[in-house]
Amino acid sequence: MNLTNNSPVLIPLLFLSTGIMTPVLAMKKEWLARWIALGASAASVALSIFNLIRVINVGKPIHYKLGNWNPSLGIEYVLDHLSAFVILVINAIAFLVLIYAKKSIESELPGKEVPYYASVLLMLCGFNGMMITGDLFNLYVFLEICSLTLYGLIAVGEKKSSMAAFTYLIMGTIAGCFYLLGVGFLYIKTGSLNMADVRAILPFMLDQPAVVIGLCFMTLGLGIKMALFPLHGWLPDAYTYAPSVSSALIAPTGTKVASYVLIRIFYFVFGITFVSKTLPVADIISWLAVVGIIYGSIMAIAQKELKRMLAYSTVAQVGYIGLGIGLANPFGLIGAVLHILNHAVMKACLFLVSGNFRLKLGHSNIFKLDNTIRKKMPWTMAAFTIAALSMVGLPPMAGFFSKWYLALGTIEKGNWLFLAAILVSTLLNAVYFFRILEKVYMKPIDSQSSNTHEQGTYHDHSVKENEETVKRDEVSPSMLFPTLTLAAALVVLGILNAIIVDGVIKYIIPKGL
Amino acid sequence: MKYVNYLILVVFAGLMIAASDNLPNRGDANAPANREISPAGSKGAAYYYIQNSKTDSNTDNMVTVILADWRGYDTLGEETVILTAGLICYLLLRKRRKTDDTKR
Amino acid sequence: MHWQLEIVFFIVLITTAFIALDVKNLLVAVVTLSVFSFISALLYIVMGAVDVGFTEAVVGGGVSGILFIVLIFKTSRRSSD
Amino acid sequence: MTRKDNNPIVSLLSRIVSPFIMLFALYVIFHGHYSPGGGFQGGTMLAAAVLLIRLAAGREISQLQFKKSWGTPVGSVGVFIYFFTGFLALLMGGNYLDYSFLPLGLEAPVTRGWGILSIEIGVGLAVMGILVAIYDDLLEGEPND
Amino acid sequence: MTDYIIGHYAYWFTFILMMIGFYGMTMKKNLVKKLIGMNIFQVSIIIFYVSTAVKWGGTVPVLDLNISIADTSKYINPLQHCLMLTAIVVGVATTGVAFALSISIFKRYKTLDEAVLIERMIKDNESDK
Amino acid sequence: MTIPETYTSIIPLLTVLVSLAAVPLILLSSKHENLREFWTIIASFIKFGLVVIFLLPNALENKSAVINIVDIFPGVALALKADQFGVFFALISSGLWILTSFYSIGYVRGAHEHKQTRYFASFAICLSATMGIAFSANLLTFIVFYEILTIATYPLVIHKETKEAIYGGRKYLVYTLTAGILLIAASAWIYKLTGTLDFKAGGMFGESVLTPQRAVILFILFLGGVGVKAGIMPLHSWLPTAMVAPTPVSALLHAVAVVKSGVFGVIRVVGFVFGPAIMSQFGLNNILLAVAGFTIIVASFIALRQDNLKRLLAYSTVGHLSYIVLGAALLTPAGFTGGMLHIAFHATMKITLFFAAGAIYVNLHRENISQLNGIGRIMPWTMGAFTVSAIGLAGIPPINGFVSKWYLGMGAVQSGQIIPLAILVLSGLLNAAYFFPIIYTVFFRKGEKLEGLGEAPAIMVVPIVVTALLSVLLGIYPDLFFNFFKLASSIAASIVGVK
Repeated sequence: MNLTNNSPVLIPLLFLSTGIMTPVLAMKKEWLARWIALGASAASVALSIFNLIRVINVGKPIHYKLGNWNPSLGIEYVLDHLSAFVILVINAIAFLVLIYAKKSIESELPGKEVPYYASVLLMLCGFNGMMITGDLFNLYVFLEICSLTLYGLIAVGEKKSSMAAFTYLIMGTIAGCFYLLGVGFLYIKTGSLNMADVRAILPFMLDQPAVVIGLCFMTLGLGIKMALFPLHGWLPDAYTYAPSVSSALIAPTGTKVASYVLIRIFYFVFGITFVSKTLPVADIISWLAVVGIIYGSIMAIAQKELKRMLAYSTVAQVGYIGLGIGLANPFGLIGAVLHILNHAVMKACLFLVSGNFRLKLGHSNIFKLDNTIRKKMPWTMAAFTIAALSMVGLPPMAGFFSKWYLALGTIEKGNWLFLAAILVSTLLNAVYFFRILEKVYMKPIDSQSSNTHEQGTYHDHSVKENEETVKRDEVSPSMLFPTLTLAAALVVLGILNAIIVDGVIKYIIPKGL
Repeated sequence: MKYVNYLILVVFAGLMIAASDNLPNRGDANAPANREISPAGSKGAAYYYIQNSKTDSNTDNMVTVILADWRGYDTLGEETVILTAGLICYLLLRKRRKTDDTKR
Repeated sequence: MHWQLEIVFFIVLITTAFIALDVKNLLVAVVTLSVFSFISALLYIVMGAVDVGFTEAVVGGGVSGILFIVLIFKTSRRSSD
Repeated sequence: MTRKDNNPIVSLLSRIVSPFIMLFALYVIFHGHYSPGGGFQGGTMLAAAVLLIRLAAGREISQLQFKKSWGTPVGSVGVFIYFFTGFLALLMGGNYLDYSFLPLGLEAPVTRGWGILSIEIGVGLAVMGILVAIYDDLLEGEPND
Repeated sequence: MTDYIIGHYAYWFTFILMMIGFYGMTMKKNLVKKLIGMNIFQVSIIIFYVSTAVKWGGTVPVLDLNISIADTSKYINPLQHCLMLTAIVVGVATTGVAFALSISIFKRYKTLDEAVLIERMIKDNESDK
Repeated sequence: MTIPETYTSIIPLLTVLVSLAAVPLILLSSKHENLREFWTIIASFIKFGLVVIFLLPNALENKSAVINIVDIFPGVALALKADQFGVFFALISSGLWILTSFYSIGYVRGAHEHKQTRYFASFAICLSATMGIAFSANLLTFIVFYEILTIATYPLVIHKETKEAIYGGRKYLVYTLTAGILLIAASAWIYKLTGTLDFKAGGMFGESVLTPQRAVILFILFLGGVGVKAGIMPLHSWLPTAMVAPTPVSALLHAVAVVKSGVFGVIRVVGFVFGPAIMSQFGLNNILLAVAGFTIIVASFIALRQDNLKRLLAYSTVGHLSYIVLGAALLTPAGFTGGMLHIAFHATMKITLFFAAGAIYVNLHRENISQLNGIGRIMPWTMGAFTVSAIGLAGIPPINGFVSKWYLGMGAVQSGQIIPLAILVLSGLLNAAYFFPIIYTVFFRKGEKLEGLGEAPAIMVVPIVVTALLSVLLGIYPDLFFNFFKLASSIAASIVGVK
């Protein structure tokens, strides 16, 4: 067995084997499930790093033939800069969230650890399979694996979660079927299912309605999966009512993987001329994304539940990615890929914070937050602050730089409306995050008498006593560690983004862009 | 609103039927999917499958060979899908153990 | 292969699909759906997809139907539309 | 399903029919190389045979044939057989799922044929186990909190 | 013209069937009906794939010693069949999960009718306040 | 004019990091007040020392210390460059930080402010960001520190946590964040047009890639970006609202950090992004002149009608900031010199005034001018300093305000425009018109309820007197400290000289 040669296939297999065996191995010893999941996840991170380094060293895509059949006959795995990078992002985030999961699952889902962890592992298997595969139909299969697990992981939440999951299931099935239909059209026209092969054949049949329809269907399907603006209907409910760990796992990863697949389909299957010249699919995507950015931000302002707010903000942020994809120029693409990374980290951090709230306060209602939390959970709030600033897009946090690339992309494209949308959404983001920061870091306004500000020594004694009686009640280190790691990562990623762009993302830009 | 939905459906179906005009005739043995060599020079998968099921895998049923060997990984995924469905039902519906059982 | 047969099956399929979606009694709907699945299995076989037809007959007419009936048994039998 | 008063005729008939269905299912699995059919169809029929008893004989008695708690493990083992067949090839130095590397000592096409049989058995087991498990879980309903 | 119709009518029927399924999925209020629509949708996609695999005069894709494999037009394209086997399984799995979800919904809200469900969920929201 | 040289040095980075390093120390020693404030003071001295000892001599010889910290964008590094202008600004802000630190310690203790740790920590971050702004070598670095400054000032603005404070904070955020995004848009566009973001004396547009339309839009974007912090008239309204902050914060906002980084930005944009040539080619200087002139006059008139002392000072600040903008808009060496001198001189004067206002507030809890009758007799030192600065702001010799105004006037003459000159004269009169009544009230009206009250604590009075003394000395001999004048004229020459 040659580890180097087989490394592309090992990550999905790792998750697959552990996922299928967890129900058997952990049948009698339930605590084992968590350790299996953690071990598999840690190993996957190591393997992802290994893969990324290998890709960077080799410098060109690594093809792995499953069953040793040549690509147009069998299925192949393609490990290039893009897939290796996104795989590392997703696995690392999942690993951190899994470290976090223990207490949260124990309190929210007692007695369901075994199937829960098994589902999580299978979900990760699905994600990794989707990201690394070079075959259109194989992608569908793995898409369905992770969709099914997502329905389940969402549905174990609070009372309304099952309905949210059902809605998601209906939408998700439509998405899957549309994707399948698109693949069908493509297969009939080209006679191949391999992405690279299709890419090679398609220039012989530009402008054919069937191919265009195929592209439309695939885009629609993936648009639903990534919650692109008018197709985002399932997302807010699903993310709100899911258990904390599920939201923290799904929100950073689910939509990102779908966006990744959209990038693949657009740039590596259809090619840029097809997507932006033959039919303005890219333009349509970017327009929708812009509307989504504004809509998501405004809806986020209107929410009173933290998780729901974050869910709508996800809609907006997915809009950024969609915009970057739709711009169809190098800066836009870099921005999109960088935002996949940044948004994954930010959202994971924020959802973990909301999970901390749920565990310690029993709710995550924005209007019930007050300045006692700052004393109770100072570290959690520090993480929240950093993530919020990053979401707003303030330098030197990571969020700024993806916006910067996107802004460059829009200018390159010459569309001022897009630029304005990106910038306005910054302000809207600021509105909904500073609202919370104000609540947490300041005295409640209602408790002040109207004339206290007249004097220098106005201390409101009741408030002060209240603040002093509040005991430190931070979550356990196993939960704090991932939260803070993600928050710190935001600063580090922001400062080091050029290294990431220069080292990895620059190479993903396909020729002719 | 309801009529708009119906309208969308009809338009949708109409579009697809219009697009189907561009699809090759059914049953055409020379359709792109049945070619030996694609325009880009790669092997046509279906053509190869039909000819080589016996020589490659000593099996008569081509579908079985595709399912289990040439595109075996899809089938592994498919099995995983159904296992996932089982697990989700387990996760959602099966009775929880008593809490003092888990704390052992 | 036998396109006349196919057309007949298609028409039956569309009819059963309509009925399955239209009846208010869910049990009837599910039974109609089983018929739908079975006819579609026949259609696959007519089109030469023997394996697919076999699977669809086993799954759609068998297991899927049983599961549907379990669902209705566990929930309610009436539908408002 | 959950009925207690079994009709003896139904019960008897189903008990007679069920083994035959199983036999046919096994035939379908093992004969998948030469005729339509294979692991999935066979597995579904195996499940159907088990479900027939479940339907006819009621919950308690049917446990004697196939225990409720077996479903998921059998499914897991089934998928694992598939996974392991591929993985064995990888361990022996080939690519994943390259059955010709299986340590059978036969020439490549024949080895592949055996590999296919192995995974068909896995698929059959998996599908049977899971479908039965889904049925059981659905019938159980959501637990009370 | 006849060739064209014979070559395309299956697509038309399929698309109509697909729209029926889509209609059931999106516009029916009862959840079970939605699932029935989902099944129809999936079946129609399978029909689409299978109907594209057809070759006039071809036989089923099982090796027959009387028919030479040198001429591939004698055998129906087996690839779509294989894909659709997978799709059927995926469909069953999805349906299974959907059933579990429906049972869970019914347990919580005692109804499977979407309008009533939404009503009860809103009532829940108000009682939370 | 000597050719600018560069050398690599870590000193600019250190100056930024010194106060940043103080932040964790301040946070950790939150329980021990003296230790905490010790950190603040030590950091401020180290910072000032670094600037004076290491950077100033080289800057005088027109050598710039450069350091590339890390690439934050392919081809664009997070880079610091201590050129003459940067050193000039850094000198002012770090020098005044020392005074402000001493003063704030007295103030917050005197006023028993809450959350003092947060206050000092934010203060330190602010200064760090200001240093970064002063030394940023390119637009992206500039934006980074600009936004950090925005965020770090926010806790200071809302420090009191009253309704007004929160409202003021929100307004502040909306304005500055909007400015930030305009700046981002403008920079992105610049990058698209020129392929670089590095500041360059005389403008970064090599071959002219601008069309008149583009130039105007781009300039307006930039003006919106830096103009908000510089308090240019339609964008100034956050400034008076932010007056609810504690007085040292107001001093910081107005004299040291925030608005001065705004006008610093304006000069950077005019001199180092567009350059005089392009400015005059597309008539952009006229836009700037109009805006600045309008702001000077209107702000002075509004100031006339204020009763709240701090609000009056705020509007006075708005007006005086536009002096600097006006100086830049003249595009003449004397104009730039005057503008830059005014950055320094206005800082010394305005900081005195705010300190005095703060001292009055801490001592007497009075904020309105009408309540100040006769307090000059009980607080002679404070009000004496106040008077000196007020006279200076009106442009009367021998206070330093006269010097900068003189150069502005000369610049106007050089450019051959009459209107700027008229504006300067008129605004001088208006300044006198709103300051002299206060002086009269304070010294010659009879006060009430002043028995038993004395001068403010010494730790507050000393900085006031020191800054006032500085103003006088600088007025008599502008090159007294650190060759301010020489630096300013050298910078002006480098901007205007390089075509």
